Amino acid sequence: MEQRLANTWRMSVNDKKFIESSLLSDLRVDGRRPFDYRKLSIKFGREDGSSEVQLGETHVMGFVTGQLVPPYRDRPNEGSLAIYTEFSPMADPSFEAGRPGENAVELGRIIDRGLRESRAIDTESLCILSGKLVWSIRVDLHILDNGGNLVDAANIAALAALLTFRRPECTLSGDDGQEVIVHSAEEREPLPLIVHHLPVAVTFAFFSNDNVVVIDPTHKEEAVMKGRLTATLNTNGDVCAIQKGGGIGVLQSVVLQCLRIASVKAADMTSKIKDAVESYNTVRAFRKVKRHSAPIAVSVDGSVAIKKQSQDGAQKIEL
Amino acid sequence: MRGPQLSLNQTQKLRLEAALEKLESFSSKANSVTVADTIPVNYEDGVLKGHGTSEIDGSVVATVCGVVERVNKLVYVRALRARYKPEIGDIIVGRVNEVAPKRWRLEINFSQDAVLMLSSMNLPDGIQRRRTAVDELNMRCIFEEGDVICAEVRGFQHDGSLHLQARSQKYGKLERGQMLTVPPYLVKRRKQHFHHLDQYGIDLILGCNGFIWVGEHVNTKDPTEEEQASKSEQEQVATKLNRNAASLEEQERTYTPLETRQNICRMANAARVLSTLGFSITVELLIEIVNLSISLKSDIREMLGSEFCVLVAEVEAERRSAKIKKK
Amino acid sequence: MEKKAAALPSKFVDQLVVPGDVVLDLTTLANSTIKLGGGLRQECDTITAMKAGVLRFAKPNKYWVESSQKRYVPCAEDHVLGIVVDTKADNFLVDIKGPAIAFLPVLAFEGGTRRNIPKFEVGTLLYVRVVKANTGMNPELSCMDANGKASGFGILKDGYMFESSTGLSRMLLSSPTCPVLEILGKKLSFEIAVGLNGRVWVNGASPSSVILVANAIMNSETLSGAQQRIMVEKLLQRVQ
Amino acid sequence: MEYVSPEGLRLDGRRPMEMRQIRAEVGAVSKADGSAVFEMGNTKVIAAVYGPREVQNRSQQLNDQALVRCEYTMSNFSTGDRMRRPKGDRRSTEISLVIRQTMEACILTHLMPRSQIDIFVQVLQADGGTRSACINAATLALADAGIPMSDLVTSCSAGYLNSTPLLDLNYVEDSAGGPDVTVGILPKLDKVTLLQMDAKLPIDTFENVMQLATEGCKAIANYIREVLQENTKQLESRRGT
Repeated sequence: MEQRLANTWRMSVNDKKFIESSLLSDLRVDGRRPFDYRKLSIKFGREDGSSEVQLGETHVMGFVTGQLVPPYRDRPNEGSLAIYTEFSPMADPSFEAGRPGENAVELGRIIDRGLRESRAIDTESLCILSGKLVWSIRVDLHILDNGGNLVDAANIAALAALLTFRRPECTLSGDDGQEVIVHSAEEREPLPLIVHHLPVAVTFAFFSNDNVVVIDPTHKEEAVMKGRLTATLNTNGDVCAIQKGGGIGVLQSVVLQCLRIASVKAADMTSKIKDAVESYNTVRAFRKVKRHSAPIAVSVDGSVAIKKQSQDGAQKIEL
Repeated sequence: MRGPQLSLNQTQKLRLEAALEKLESFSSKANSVTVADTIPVNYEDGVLKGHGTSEIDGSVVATVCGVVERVNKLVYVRALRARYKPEIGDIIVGRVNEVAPKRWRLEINFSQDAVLMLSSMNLPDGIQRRRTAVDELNMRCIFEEGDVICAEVRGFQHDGSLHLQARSQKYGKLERGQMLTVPPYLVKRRKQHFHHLDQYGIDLILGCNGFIWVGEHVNTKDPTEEEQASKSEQEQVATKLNRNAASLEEQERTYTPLETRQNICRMANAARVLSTLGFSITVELLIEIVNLSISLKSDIREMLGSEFCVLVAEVEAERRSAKIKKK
Repeated sequence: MEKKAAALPSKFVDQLVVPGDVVLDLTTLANSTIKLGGGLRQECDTITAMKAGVLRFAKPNKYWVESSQKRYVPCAEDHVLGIVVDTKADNFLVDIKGPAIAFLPVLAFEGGTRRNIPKFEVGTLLYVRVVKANTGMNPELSCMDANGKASGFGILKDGYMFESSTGLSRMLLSSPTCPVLEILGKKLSFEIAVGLNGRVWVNGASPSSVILVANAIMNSETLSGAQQRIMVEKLLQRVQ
Repeated sequence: MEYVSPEGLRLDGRRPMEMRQIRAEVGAVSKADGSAVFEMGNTKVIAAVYGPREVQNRSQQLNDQALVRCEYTMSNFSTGDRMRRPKGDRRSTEISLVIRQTMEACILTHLMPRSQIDIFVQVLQADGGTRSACINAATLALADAGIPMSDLVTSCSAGYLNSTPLLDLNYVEDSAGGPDVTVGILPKLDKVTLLQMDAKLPIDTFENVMQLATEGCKAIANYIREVLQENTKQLESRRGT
């Protein structure tokens, strides 16, 4: 009991009051205005499909991997996209090791809804052999430091990682066209994913006073806020997902106003992400190194063979 | 909406509906409200907002479903179905949940467990003195987990916990009977909550928290009590230890005759019938129902059947209509 | 922890040391006594550092390692900022960023008796003095100075509290006054309470000045005196 | 696929702005402090509320307010394909969280410090709009338990198929892959507390769809209010004086 008291982070009543009262005069404790984002920096790892996003003090890593698997029975011609989140106790003492907590699940679901349900990634182009073999794309999001507003940071990390991910090219051969050849990176240039649009998450925080709304809340503001709304939009002005999971009620007009602001911010973010990805691609082009290895041909006849194939596929990608 | 959970045949259904409709016609145009309903008030006289109300945009709004009550300037909403809301001096029946240092924690259908301090109850030897460490060690001899006891609400401590007291012979452990729970709004606060029903040889305690005790009559001035009081503490501990191997004499002392047992069950079932029908539970009404079942020569178990329920509803409708006519 | 040693100070004084560095070799020292402070320990004939930081020496014979850290190791007579966590019958439980919750006896107030125990809700910010800090025991706090007077201790109302490092707190408390506070003090009027546990509380007339002071202090941790001046000037200009 | 016929009728014969039949019953679980069954067409959920009661895990006790917990489960037999569902999958964890936060926003938790309120909702039949039905059932159950609330919360969903905004989607319409907007409102204050949406929709269209869902919420609020009013009247008249 006492140990628990000693180890939890807590806020003084002074801070709560101060944050709320200064918001009434449009002031935030870190000197931002209500609709300013914190400083965003996007970095990439040496490997394709990894990103590191820093939004103020929040730090998130994204990692994309692909694997050849049999498709879902109800969607034989589509690949799949799955989002996994990892809240490490390193990032915040309130995160517990082990099973993902409620917040980790909610974060994953918000990003999942934004990316998958709006069909941002073309899953049909991930199909290799109808009903037998498709690419399954897995996005892992690791929270390294929680400085507030994990959703936006994690969403940007996911987008940046997906934009730089490249999967090995596959071709069909053999008499019946059932043989799959996975080409190594040396032989054929790996293919990027087809991304239709970039759904960018923008988070708003609401406070006990009706008229106070801020964007991109910090850790301290999150401790004081009474409700949160995350709107995921793309540059075409489409709403891709919204999540306001309870909390204080807000007027409908406020929601719509938030969406308009979010659409401006989303355009902002999109250009930042695109710039970062472009500079990464230039660097990558310079870095190209030739390697030698022979293509692997596996014939796909039955389910056993498919499994084997999928393992091979996974190994290839990890190379 | 909320029907009594009974399986009725067609005629019974019609009879019950008729009886309930009749009851509804008697009720004064009750000022019932639901959550977030605005309560009309006269602001000129000044308003005191009581339980179950809050203010939204300058008007008084209900926060629970219930009946609006006004006392002078005070406006409050009397919630019907809800957990027990203690008031100082209420007589309650509770069950011991936990024996903690110097206190017992009791389940009393409140939002927290109630606390009965060792110091706020009379010791079995009846002597007024400071509680010693030995008393503390022997707490389980007085009440242990699962015991049903009767006590009085003493008040709220500054830390928000509810404290009870049992400083009288009439409070304490209840034995040789049964406890049943009913919604607390069916039990009204009255002068008398302890009832000794001589004709049946039973005790009835209507706890304000909706816990009802029906048990064999215990005479508080019973010679055995005095005998017990004279016993030294050590002896008591010994009795406790030997309880499983109780002597024949002891068995005889705690023996409840069959007739009393039947009366206990009849009374308990009467309370259950009233609870399923949602009628307020008073001692007069309970006696009336017990007499009705005896006069009908119905079995005790038949009392919970649909036929008896419908009958009770009809009788009650008659009774209330007669009462209104008298006025 | 007294040891015979020479009066000659170690060559590491005012230098950065890391855990494991041999700071002093006792065999080379003649008869003399030295006193060891935090972050140093004796291993046979040597004194080694066990914390990263700057080795400090005070005449005649005191050595200690000064470092900046986020957590706080309680030390008697330190003035700290604590947050009330819970109220018990005899003590308030106060979080002072230490390894264990600190106890503030309910009577440790000026003129405190059983009858006038103050009521603190959870989360109340207090300026307190550490009275006892022994290992294996919860530290004990007091809201009185050694003479039993309140002298500024007690509840801090309103304002804004932020957490930094113990090093920053020491810088703010050093004399002569550090440049940040000096310049800010000339331009703005505000109240400040610095706890040695790395907590700083600021209050001022308007929220904007409080935010400015807080951010200026937080930015100044890694800056030199001249840099601090420039940073504060810039901030002040931006606001005006 | 055609979800709205040229005559303006949906697959189940409803008009685009028409809600399914709703039915509510209070007091479905006798052991619980409050309970309710809520039906929207073929969707049927049951909710039970226990509390405010002693906190089970002392370390979770809050000294200034009540602890609210919520558990959402879907019965194995609630959908067409009867499969064993693992407990605590990501979807139900999220829905539990959302229902809890939504109900927490209207319960006056500061009136019941150091206690715990448990809300259990179970889907008995799933035919689209389970989230909304669960929230409506939970509201009724909380009101039945006599727990003070600042306002009722009601919820309804709306979608957009064949360029038509549709109120209260059923399973077939929901799985068509079009946008699905679930709204939860506080009817008295006219504020939005819950808002969830997926798939793609231009802002202007979204505004219309949200408006439609809000209208649905208000209709449900009126019905729930009637049910509660009737229930209170009956309880009072039976109790007698």
